[in-house]
Amino acid sequence: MDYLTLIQLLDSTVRLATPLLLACLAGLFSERAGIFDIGLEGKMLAAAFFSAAVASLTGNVWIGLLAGVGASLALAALHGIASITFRGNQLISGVAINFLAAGMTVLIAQDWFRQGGRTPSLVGGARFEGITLPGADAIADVPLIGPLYAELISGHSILVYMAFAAVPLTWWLLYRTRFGLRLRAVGENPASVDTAGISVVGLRYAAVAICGVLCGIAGAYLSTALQAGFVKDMSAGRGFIALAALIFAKWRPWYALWATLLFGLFGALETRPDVIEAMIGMKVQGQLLGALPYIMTVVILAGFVGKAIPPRAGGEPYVKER
Amino acid sequence: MSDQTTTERQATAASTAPAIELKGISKAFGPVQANKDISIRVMPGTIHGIIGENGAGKSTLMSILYGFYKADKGEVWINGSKTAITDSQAAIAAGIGMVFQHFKLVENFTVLENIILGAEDGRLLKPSLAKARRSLVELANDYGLNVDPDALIQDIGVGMQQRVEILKALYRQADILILDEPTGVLTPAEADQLFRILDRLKSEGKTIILITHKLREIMETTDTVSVMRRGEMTATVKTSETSPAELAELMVGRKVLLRVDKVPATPGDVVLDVKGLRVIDDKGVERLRGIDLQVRAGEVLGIAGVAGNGQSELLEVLGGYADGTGEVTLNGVALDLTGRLSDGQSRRARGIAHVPEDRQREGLIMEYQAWENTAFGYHHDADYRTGLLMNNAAIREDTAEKMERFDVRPPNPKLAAKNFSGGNQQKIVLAREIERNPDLLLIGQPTRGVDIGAIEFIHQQIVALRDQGKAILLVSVELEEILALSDRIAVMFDGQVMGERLPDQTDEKELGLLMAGITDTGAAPVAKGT
Amino acid sequence: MDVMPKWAEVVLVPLISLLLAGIISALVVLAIGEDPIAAAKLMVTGALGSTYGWGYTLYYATNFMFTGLAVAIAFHARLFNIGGEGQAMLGGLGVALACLYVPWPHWSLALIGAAVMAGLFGAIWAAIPAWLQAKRGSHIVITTIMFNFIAAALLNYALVNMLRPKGSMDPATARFPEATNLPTLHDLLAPLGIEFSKAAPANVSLLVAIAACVALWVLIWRTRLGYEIRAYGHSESAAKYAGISPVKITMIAMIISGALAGLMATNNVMGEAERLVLNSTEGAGFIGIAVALMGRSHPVGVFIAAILFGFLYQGGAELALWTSIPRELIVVIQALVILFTGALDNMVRMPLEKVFLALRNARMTKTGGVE
Amino acid sequence: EPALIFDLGGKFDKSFNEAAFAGATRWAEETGGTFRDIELQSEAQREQALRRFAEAGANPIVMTGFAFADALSQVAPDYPDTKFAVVDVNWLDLPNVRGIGFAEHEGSYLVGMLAAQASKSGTVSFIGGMDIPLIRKFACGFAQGAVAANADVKVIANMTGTTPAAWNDPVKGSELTKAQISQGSDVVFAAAGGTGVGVLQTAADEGILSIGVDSNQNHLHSGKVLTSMLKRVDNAVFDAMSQGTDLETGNFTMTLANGGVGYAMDEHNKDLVSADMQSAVDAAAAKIADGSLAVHDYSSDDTCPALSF
Ligand SMILES: Nc1ncnc2c1ncn2[C@@H]1O[C@H](COP(=O)(O)OP(=O)(O)OP(=O)(O)O)[C@@H](O)[C@H]1O
Ligand SMILES: Nc1ncnc2c1ncn2[C@@H]1O[C@H](COP(=O)(O)OP(=O)(O)OP(=O)(O)O)[C@@H](O)[C@H]1O
Ligand SMILES: [Mg+2]
Ligand SMILES: [Mg+2]
Repeated sequence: MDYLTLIQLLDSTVRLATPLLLACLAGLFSERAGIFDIGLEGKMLAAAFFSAAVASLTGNVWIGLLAGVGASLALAALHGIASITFRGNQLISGVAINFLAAGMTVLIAQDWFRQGGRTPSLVGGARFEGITLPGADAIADVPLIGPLYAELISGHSILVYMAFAAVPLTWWLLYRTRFGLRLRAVGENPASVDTAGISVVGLRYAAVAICGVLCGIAGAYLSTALQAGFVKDMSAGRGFIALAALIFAKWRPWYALWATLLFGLFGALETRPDVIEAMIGMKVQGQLLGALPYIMTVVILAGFVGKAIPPRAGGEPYVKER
Repeated sequence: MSDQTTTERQATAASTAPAIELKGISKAFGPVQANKDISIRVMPGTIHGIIGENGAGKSTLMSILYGFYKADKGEVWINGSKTAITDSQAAIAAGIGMVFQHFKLVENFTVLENIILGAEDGRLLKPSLAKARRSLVELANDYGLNVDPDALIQDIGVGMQQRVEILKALYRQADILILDEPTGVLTPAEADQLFRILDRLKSEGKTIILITHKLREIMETTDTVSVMRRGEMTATVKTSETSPAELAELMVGRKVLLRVDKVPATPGDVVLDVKGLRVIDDKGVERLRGIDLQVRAGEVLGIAGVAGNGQSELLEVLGGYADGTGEVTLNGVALDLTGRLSDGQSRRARGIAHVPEDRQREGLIMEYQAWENTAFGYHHDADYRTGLLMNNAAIREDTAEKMERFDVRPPNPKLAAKNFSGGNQQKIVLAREIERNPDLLLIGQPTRGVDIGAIEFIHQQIVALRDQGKAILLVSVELEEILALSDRIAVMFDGQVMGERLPDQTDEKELGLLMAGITDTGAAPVAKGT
Repeated sequence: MDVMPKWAEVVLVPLISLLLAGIISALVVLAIGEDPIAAAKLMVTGALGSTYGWGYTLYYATNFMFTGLAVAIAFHARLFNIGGEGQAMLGGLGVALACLYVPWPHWSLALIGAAVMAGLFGAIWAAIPAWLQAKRGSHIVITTIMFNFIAAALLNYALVNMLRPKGSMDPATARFPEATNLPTLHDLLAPLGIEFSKAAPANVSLLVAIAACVALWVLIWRTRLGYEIRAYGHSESAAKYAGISPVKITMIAMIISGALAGLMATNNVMGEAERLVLNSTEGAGFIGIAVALMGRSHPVGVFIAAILFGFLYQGGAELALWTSIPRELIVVIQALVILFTGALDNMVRMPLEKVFLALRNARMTKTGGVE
Repeated sequence: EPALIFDLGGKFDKSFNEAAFAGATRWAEETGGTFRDIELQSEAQREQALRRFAEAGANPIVMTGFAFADALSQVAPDYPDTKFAVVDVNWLDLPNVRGIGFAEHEGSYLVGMLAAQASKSGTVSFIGGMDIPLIRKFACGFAQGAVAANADVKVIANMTGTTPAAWNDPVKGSELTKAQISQGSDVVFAAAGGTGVGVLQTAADEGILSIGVDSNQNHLHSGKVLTSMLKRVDNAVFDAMSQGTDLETGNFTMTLANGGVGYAMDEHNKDLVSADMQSAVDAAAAKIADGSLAVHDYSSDDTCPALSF
């Protein structure tokens, strides 16, 4: 594999990892606060639709992004009402949200655009374009660093940089601020937070809301940055992969980065059977190639990752009086 | 009432106002009336005890005072002014601190993090942590409350955890400290230290409310004491004007025998013979470092020791759910310590019954009904099964009988275990383990958190079993209990047996030294076999 | 002590929740410019108004019973098996191999043979994640998700490269021989003099599914194994104390779970399609999660929830057939049903409990009794 | 009243279901007639929809997709008075069924030639949706055409996935396109339903040429879509509906010769296809039509001379 191929692979890795990373961090906030969320997929999908739809209607992608985040927040609020206020089953609520998003996006898309559940293609300002970082063009021809900087680091959309910046930010928020301390505590032992006189409900809603915002950005990234419009079911299971990455990452921000990058790399490799063939020296069956990322995940999980201990209060509603 | 009158009142009544006055507190949990119209006054600078049977409503009342539960009716007055305790934040602001029966600590946080949680200064943690670290040093100096600020809660013992809870309250500058069954998990030494701290706090003018099942603690430390029964406050008396017997009677509603009556043991053959038993835990730490002991038929061998010195592992390995090495025989036949036959079911088949230390985590399935718990571990026994099925009818019948005999209240086999109070939960476990007619009974902490009426009953059962000729291995951190029940006492320290004593030839002081690893000769303990 | 009488808990709460889901669904229908009452009528008559409708409703319900039970038994051991989809796919492969390569003399024998293969294949597909969980600590939620994808690739390979008849465009096996075709409810009920639609696909595997419900009920609530599974699910530490092996329970629960998911193939592959197609499971494995959750992991609850989902599928098909309402509406209605009956049930329960408590207190003060 | 049943991909799959819908709509507009239609949700509904429409008196009943072959062979004999037309199936032998197959390999061959000619890098590529024989048939025809136009051409082929989700994953389509570009491809042919939306978009963004499928997709990115491989499902449906209850039954194959497949030329791509290119392709088309040039059909023996899967 030559250097440029490697750069291309990593470039693809970054793009594929970005929505996973955002969704994974979203899940991290929610689950660290004790609210399990298998509705990442649905929130992402709803955000993908609403951001593309509103961007297409207004011609402004930033308004689209806001709409996407808003839609995701609305579903997050629903999850909050079900699992925090009414102490419902968090898994059921998540499943329902996934179905709701899958159905509603197409229903509304059909109602608004009559294009079979798609939005019109986004053009110009209705889309996030890649950003060329300063000096990228200038050093593009410098060996080694040139391609690295110009191809791999530069040229992504603003949302990618936001996603990567979200990692240290999440870490800082969780481990260096009062809010983070309380948020982690409420996922481990909500009674400790309650007896300290802090609202368990308030904290959990805050966490769920952050989750909504991040899922919203992830969805908007899919439809307005990676793509130029919404196609039904376009989240294509990424919410579940993000969830897997979250467990893989043992609910930690930096690990989440590595886990999603790994999944991104698997996805990128899948698009380059020639590289895999060159590496292992034989032709890989198409179907095996498709299954490879999943097989690799299982192997890594079984071989190298120890037991992942979820937040202790995760999944259980906080009930103090019956 | 206007602000002005409040302050006026405060000013005039300052010298005489009670630190806490509860007026007509009522609280129902669904259909259960946990507190009925309760009123109580506690004067500043005193230690006020509250006693009562399991489920009497003590914790509920205190949780209301601390703002954890909301009362249905009633008023709270602090230092002479009516205070709305809307939540714990309000209680903390009013100078109240509470150490709950079940600690409210975050297991994977450090001590320091737990202490500042909810009482941080500003949005960033760094300054808060630094400040807490400084005041922790002060508090440690002032009260002798030493803890490692950077240790994780899950890595420190319950005694330490309790210190953290107390430090939490003091860090928040509590003037009123509520302690709910603080000594249930402490060793005698730790308890003594706790009471010294309480005295110290009292001398500083702080007010303390102490809930406990131990009458001795009430008599030794409190100034006044209230008795609760079935959600009501039945009496409040000056401690100096009452006696343990009277308190016990007030609490249970009948006369209670405060001493264990027993005849001398007549030990028979060796039932359990342990030689060189070693256990290494998941983290690779050697928890048992070569244990030798014997238990004979018809005797109680009491294992004394500070919690965490290997007693739990001893019970676990004998009970069949930890692996060990060494030589253990039961009635002369070797026990499998690691292989296929080293599980709990094989142990039961061999005639070893086990009342575990933690009834809620191990002894019971809290969601299971009483009858299902009665079969727990014995569900493969012939009389509890029909083929592959469970013989539910037989188990239920058997359970009803056992509940009757052990006075489990309510005697309803279909009630889930979690709906029984601690004492009654313990009776369910005991009934199950004793009634299967074992050769050897392993018992850990038989009366932890159990009220006095139930303690009396449980002790009687243990003695009766001994008199039937069973071998009993008793583990307890309550020296009093060990002394009262044992025919021989072995003291464990750091995974080893420090020595054996006879109960009538020793006392708490000598045992206490052994528990600290100090032998007769005064020399530090030498590790055996290393 | 329960505040509400049992009938209120098991009948009233779900009914009111369902009603709420219905009302919101009606609003959605209204919003897309259709008549909700007509739509509801169409769904009910379409799904329940004829033996034909019932035949389809029950056919779908059969699928969901199997996958719902699969998720439920795993839940009892506190294992979240998201892999029903993949296990059902493998079950299909098992059925196809059994039907295509064994010359069965009679459908009854074929059903037994195919069921064994389906269960076996599904069980194997669940056993690997179970083993990885028990021995290596690999989180079962991730591994079962991964195994869904791997199963899809495997099935694709088997159909495209191996089992597809030469020259056929369709990535599907050949039709199974006549002798393996299962009798439909029409065939089964005709001898009893009951007229049942000939066209509907509900077949004898419905009885297998019902038998599985009963068997699972017995297993969970009556057998010693079920007792151990539940005990382990409630408390691992207590299970260890009682000598219940976590490894054993994890393996057994997942094997039963996988086998049940695999058994679904007797309905959709053997009973309906009578050949194995690429997309035979159609997400039934995921619906199974909703069914198990709504049914509170109790076989009776799973049975009822499966029928409810069968009704939604068949009613939705009728709706799509005779109106221009997009099929996604059905997905939305499903979501609302899951949401209200499954996740927001406390919204209904809490006020109801208050009502019952008030009634009870009123009664108590009247009679002056102390409980 | 005729009825139209779409395959699981749904009415608006940007692919052949949508083409079928377009044909039916055209028929309705031109004749003022009405038709019923249904989008299937599950496999079991194939037979159900067929029977329900047949019982309700719909005639003819048109359906799209090879997956109907099995259900139709069960249902058709039960309704001898109803006529059925099925797209992508032409091997059933039933008196009341009109089977319409397409020679996708021929159309793909032509766009393959165009691709190889338009390519400056000498590398062209193919992106399929789900890995099934039909899609391999497209890929194989494409590769043969490319090789025919330029013997040194390099053809890259990728499939999006193995589940139905592969038809609706434009993000992955986009990544596959970028991966192919990095391997040198400068013309990409997508036969991948909704995934193709991502392929065409990315090709346009990255400044390479793309080729649409089934319907004429040249307009999607005017001046950036080289051409589209046409599969006139719309015509097939239009014809079937026009013939009404007198539908001519039997098996038919829509080929280059009878205008069933082809490539699209319009104002959007006229600057992209030079006269030379077009004449070369048209010459090949004529030869294929008269039988002097045979394009290998992958589905005939599951092999492809120009590409390995
Ligand atoms: N959170 C709760 N929800 C519902 N009911 C409760 C709750 N806590 C306590 N109760 C009920 O209130 C009664 C009083 O319980 P409480 O915990 O106050 O007893 P206690 O006196 O502290 O007992 P113990 O000595 O065992 O600690 C109990 O019998 C129980 O039925
Ligand atoms: N959250 C709760 N919901 C319902 N009942 C509760 C709850 N908390 C406590 N109870 C009930 O209150 C009673 C006493 O509870 P509590 O936990 O105070 O005492 P306990 O069980 O004796 O505890 P311990 O054994 O630790 O002393 C029991 O009947 C218990 O079931
Ligand atoms: Mg208490
Ligand atoms: Mg207690």
